[in-house]
Amino acid sequence: MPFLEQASSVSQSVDSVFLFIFAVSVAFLLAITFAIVYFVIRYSRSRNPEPVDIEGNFWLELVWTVVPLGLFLVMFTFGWTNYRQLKDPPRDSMVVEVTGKQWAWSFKYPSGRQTSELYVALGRPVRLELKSSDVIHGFFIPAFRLKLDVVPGATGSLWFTPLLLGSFDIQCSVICGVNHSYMLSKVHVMPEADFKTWYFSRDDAMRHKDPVPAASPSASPGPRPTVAPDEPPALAMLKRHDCLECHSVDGKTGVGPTFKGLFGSVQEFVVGEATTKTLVDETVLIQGITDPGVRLMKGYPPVMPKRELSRQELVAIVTYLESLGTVPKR
Amino acid sequence: MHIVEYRTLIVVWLVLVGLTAVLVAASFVSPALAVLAMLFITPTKAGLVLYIFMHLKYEAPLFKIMVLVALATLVIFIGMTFLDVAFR
Amino acid sequence: MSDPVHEALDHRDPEGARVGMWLFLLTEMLLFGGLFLLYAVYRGRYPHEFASAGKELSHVFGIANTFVLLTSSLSVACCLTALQKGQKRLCMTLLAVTALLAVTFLVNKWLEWGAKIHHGLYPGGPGLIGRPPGEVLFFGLYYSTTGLHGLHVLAGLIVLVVVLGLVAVDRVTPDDHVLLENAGLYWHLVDVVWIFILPLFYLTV
Amino acid sequence: MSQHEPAGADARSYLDRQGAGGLWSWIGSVDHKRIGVLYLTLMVTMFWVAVTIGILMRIEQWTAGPTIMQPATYNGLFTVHGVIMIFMFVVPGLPAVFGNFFLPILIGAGDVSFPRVNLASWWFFVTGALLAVLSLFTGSGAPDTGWTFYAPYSLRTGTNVSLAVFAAFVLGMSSILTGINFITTVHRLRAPGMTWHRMPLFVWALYATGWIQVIATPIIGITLLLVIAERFFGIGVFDPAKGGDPLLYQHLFWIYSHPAVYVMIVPAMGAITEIIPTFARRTIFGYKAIAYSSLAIAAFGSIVWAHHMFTSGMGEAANLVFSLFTFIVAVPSAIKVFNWTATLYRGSIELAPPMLYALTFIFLFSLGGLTGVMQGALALNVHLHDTYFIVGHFHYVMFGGTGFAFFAALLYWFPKMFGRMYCRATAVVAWVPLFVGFNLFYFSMLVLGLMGMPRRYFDHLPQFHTGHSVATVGAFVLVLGLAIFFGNLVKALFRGERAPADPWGGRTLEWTLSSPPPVENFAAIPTITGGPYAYNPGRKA
Repeated sequence: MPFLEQASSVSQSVDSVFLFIFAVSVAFLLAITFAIVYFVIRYSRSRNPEPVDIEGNFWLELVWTVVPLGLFLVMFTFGWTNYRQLKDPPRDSMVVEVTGKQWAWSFKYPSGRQTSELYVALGRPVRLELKSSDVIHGFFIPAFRLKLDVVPGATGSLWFTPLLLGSFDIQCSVICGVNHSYMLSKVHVMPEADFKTWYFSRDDAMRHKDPVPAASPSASPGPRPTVAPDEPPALAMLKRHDCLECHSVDGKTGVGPTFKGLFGSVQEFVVGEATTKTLVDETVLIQGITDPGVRLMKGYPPVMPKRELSRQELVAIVTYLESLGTVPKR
Repeated sequence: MHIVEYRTLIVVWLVLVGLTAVLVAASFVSPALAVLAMLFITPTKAGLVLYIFMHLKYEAPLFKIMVLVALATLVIFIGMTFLDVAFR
Repeated sequence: MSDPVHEALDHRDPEGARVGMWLFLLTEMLLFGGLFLLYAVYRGRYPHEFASAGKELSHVFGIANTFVLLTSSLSVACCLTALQKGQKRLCMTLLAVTALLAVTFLVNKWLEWGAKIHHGLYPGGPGLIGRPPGEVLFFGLYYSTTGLHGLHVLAGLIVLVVVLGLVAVDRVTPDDHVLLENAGLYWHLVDVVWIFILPLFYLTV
Repeated sequence: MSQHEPAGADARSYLDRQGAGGLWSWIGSVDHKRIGVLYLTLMVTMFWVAVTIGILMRIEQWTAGPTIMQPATYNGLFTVHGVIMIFMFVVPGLPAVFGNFFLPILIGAGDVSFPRVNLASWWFFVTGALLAVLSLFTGSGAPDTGWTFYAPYSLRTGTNVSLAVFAAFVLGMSSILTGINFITTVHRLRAPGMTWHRMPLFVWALYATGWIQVIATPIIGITLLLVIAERFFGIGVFDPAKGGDPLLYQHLFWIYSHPAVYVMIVPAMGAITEIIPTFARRTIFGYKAIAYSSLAIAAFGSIVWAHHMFTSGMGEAANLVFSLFTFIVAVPSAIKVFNWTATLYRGSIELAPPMLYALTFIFLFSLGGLTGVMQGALALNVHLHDTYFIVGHFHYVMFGGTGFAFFAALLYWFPKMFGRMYCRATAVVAWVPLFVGFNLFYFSMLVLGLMGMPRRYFDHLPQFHTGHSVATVGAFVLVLGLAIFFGNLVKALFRGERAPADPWGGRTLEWTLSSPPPVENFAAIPTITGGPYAYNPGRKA
């Protein structure tokens, strides 16, 4: 594949199919283009004023039916056999549960540890079990040539063996809402020893630190918020439920309204067809989280997904929002 | 223009009502019988309506081919969907 | 319409008109075919839930409505025969009977849906909360399929009444009866669809 | 072919004032030619709306991060761009415009079988177009699901999906009515002597297309109705929260939408098949192979739909079978490409504008087809699916294919339709930016896709930046070409020279009529005595 490293065991199977079909295609396209250009010049009206009617040629037509058919069947077989390899994970694979939700990935390891980026050991097969908690997402690691849709209500399975050290992009490939293009993550491939150290460390600082220097030039440009280690518990909840993907706590406008000064302010809401002014209190906030379709703040797109939060979480969040103070109205 | 006699139509109607009775009766006897009845009696009933009531029997072959093409396509659509659903 | 040259074509070719009508009916079959596809898949996935939910539908309504539609099919088939034989009054009576049977069907359907809705058995309704997914789907499909079929009955009823009027004013005659024929074809198709609905929903085992 | 003089030189042209004249004599006309022109007008308008949206998206991708809009706007734009381009330009493009105008003429008929249904179908089209545009500005924002409306996102989003889906449903009805009309017309209204094997190949293509429209469109009809029912009543059939299966939505959607791709491309191939023999001055190579390959594409094209779902987690049996069929359906398309090329052999070729665009079609369509073949291979599909490679591929097929065929057909038949000749040099000048811009634009997309750029992304990672910039430059060059192309035709409508009856030396029936054709088409229905592309009078019929 041009401009893209072969970072996993899968990459090669995919790329060999690509190269084969690509070669055949280029040959075909060149032949057709050459024939067309040659005929147009050779049999131009000035050179060849008297055309010859040829209605067809059975054998020629048979040949150019059967030969492509044969080539296509070879391509099909090649594609199928290499595809089958992607579906049989080795028994000793490490199983990681992947959950996609609007708009973030989370990874859960056998030890119960959870991360927002994927950490794997070089040369060690990994099997991913993919689930979605809302709509369809697509789990895509271009450098690994891996992709599978993550369908709610079903569990998908992928496996690979990482072959290159470094960090590689993970992207969502199925449109899943307003921040679809920011549903990004990374897979970090570490030497086995480093991975073990990371995996068995109970150190929180280690967990958030990137254990390998970024080998790939790409960095996630998304508006992923960073939160200090001594964050209040409610802020951690907002982060965990991905609220801060769209809302800010510092007054910046995002996809949704900022939380700063929201509590206690009077805002314009669209309810059905009508627009009303409402005081944002506990009831309004809780309904806004649990059933966002009912009341839409004016000037913002109707993209907020429903969130299932416990009563305690809701109360904690509302209290926290109240503590954010008031700011000037929009 | 072919005229279908009242007699024919009434006989077909009687058969349709009779087949419905059998179908309903079968569904009360046993599940297996009910499925069997559904698989055979229902298409027969639909066929009778198409063939006699809707005059397909008296139309040119084109009409029969058209209906066949559409129904075959529907069967293929359903069948090929099961390639996924049944082996997922 | 501004152009008699082109409009005249509509009436020149009764066989062509029937070809067009049949093609339209094929699209209707495939429209319902999509629903039957969904039915087949979900019944395969949730056989027990479909069976238990199917028991809650009223056999009496289903079978009665089958009888109503089969009879209406007979009457509309007969009214074409009547017109072809030049029995205009009989043809009109039979058309009126067919229309009445269509109304009967719709009233039955109304009562049946009403009873179900009264018990909270509708999508999102209180009677379906907490039920297993298969039963919810069964009712979802039941309402979509019979609802769409009901709309077709309503459309057919309107067509029948219009054709009745056209027969009355001699716009549809023994020599030029393709409109009646096509209206009949449409009505029969409504019947054919119901023939499949009966065992799939009311007699599910 | 009957060789009578250009008929009706003194007869009233279909463009002349009719009845009371005015707008009503157009929007209430049941004349297939006027309906064809009505379709052309509306479709070109919608095309430009969608082109404008496309350019806005390219400007947005000029830099990473927000450039001129926010993500919600961008998601609305690519959805509406898709809906308009697919349902209002490429699907009805050739059948509704050139099919309506030329199908009856090509088979020697006075009109289609059901002229009033034909007009109704145009009105459905207008209604659908209005509803689609309305869905942008009403409710709570433009639909943001992509033109595929995949469940369950389309069920959950608060945007105006219901109205957009209903618009697509109405456009589907328009398409069905056109299909019914064309099939009936071909069966019932062929002129005496016009046997199946004497029909021009464009007619064969329209006939095959008609069947796809009739058989496949109702499936999307019911699917879209169910999405609406799901959004209003929550019936659950596609909603995983209620036990429904979102993949069934995809099946039903593609059962229509894959064959719809052939609704888009088969008539385009048909038009190309008309143009090439005319400018090569010889009969088509392999008439029957081309005719039957249209039917084969229609049939096989209907059973490959799930190749849009190879990465959806579908069952492996389906992956195997659908991949196999996908490769088989590529064969009839390949046959057509070989036949067109062979038709040039020993011809007497004039590289007039329509021919130039037609030959460009072969190149771009082949490239599009070959990139499609790559996706048919399962292993490779895993990497390519849902990336810019797909976007590039279908723009090569739909725009490079259908779009360029539409342009070629427009250049070919414009003098016949409007009785005016455009500037041939300008048409060639327009070709340069069109061809260069097109390849700059969409080839960049292919490369971006190989690099792993996912589609429907508001923002892009830094490694994709160069590719996006090149694509944006290409897009601007392409639009320049489009402006020259359409400007030339609009100018010709008012200032063009009078066109003769047969400016290209065509041999099919439309060239026996005056330009523009008379209201009744033929003074007397012709009797056909030979095949459609007879350049050598001595050869057997």
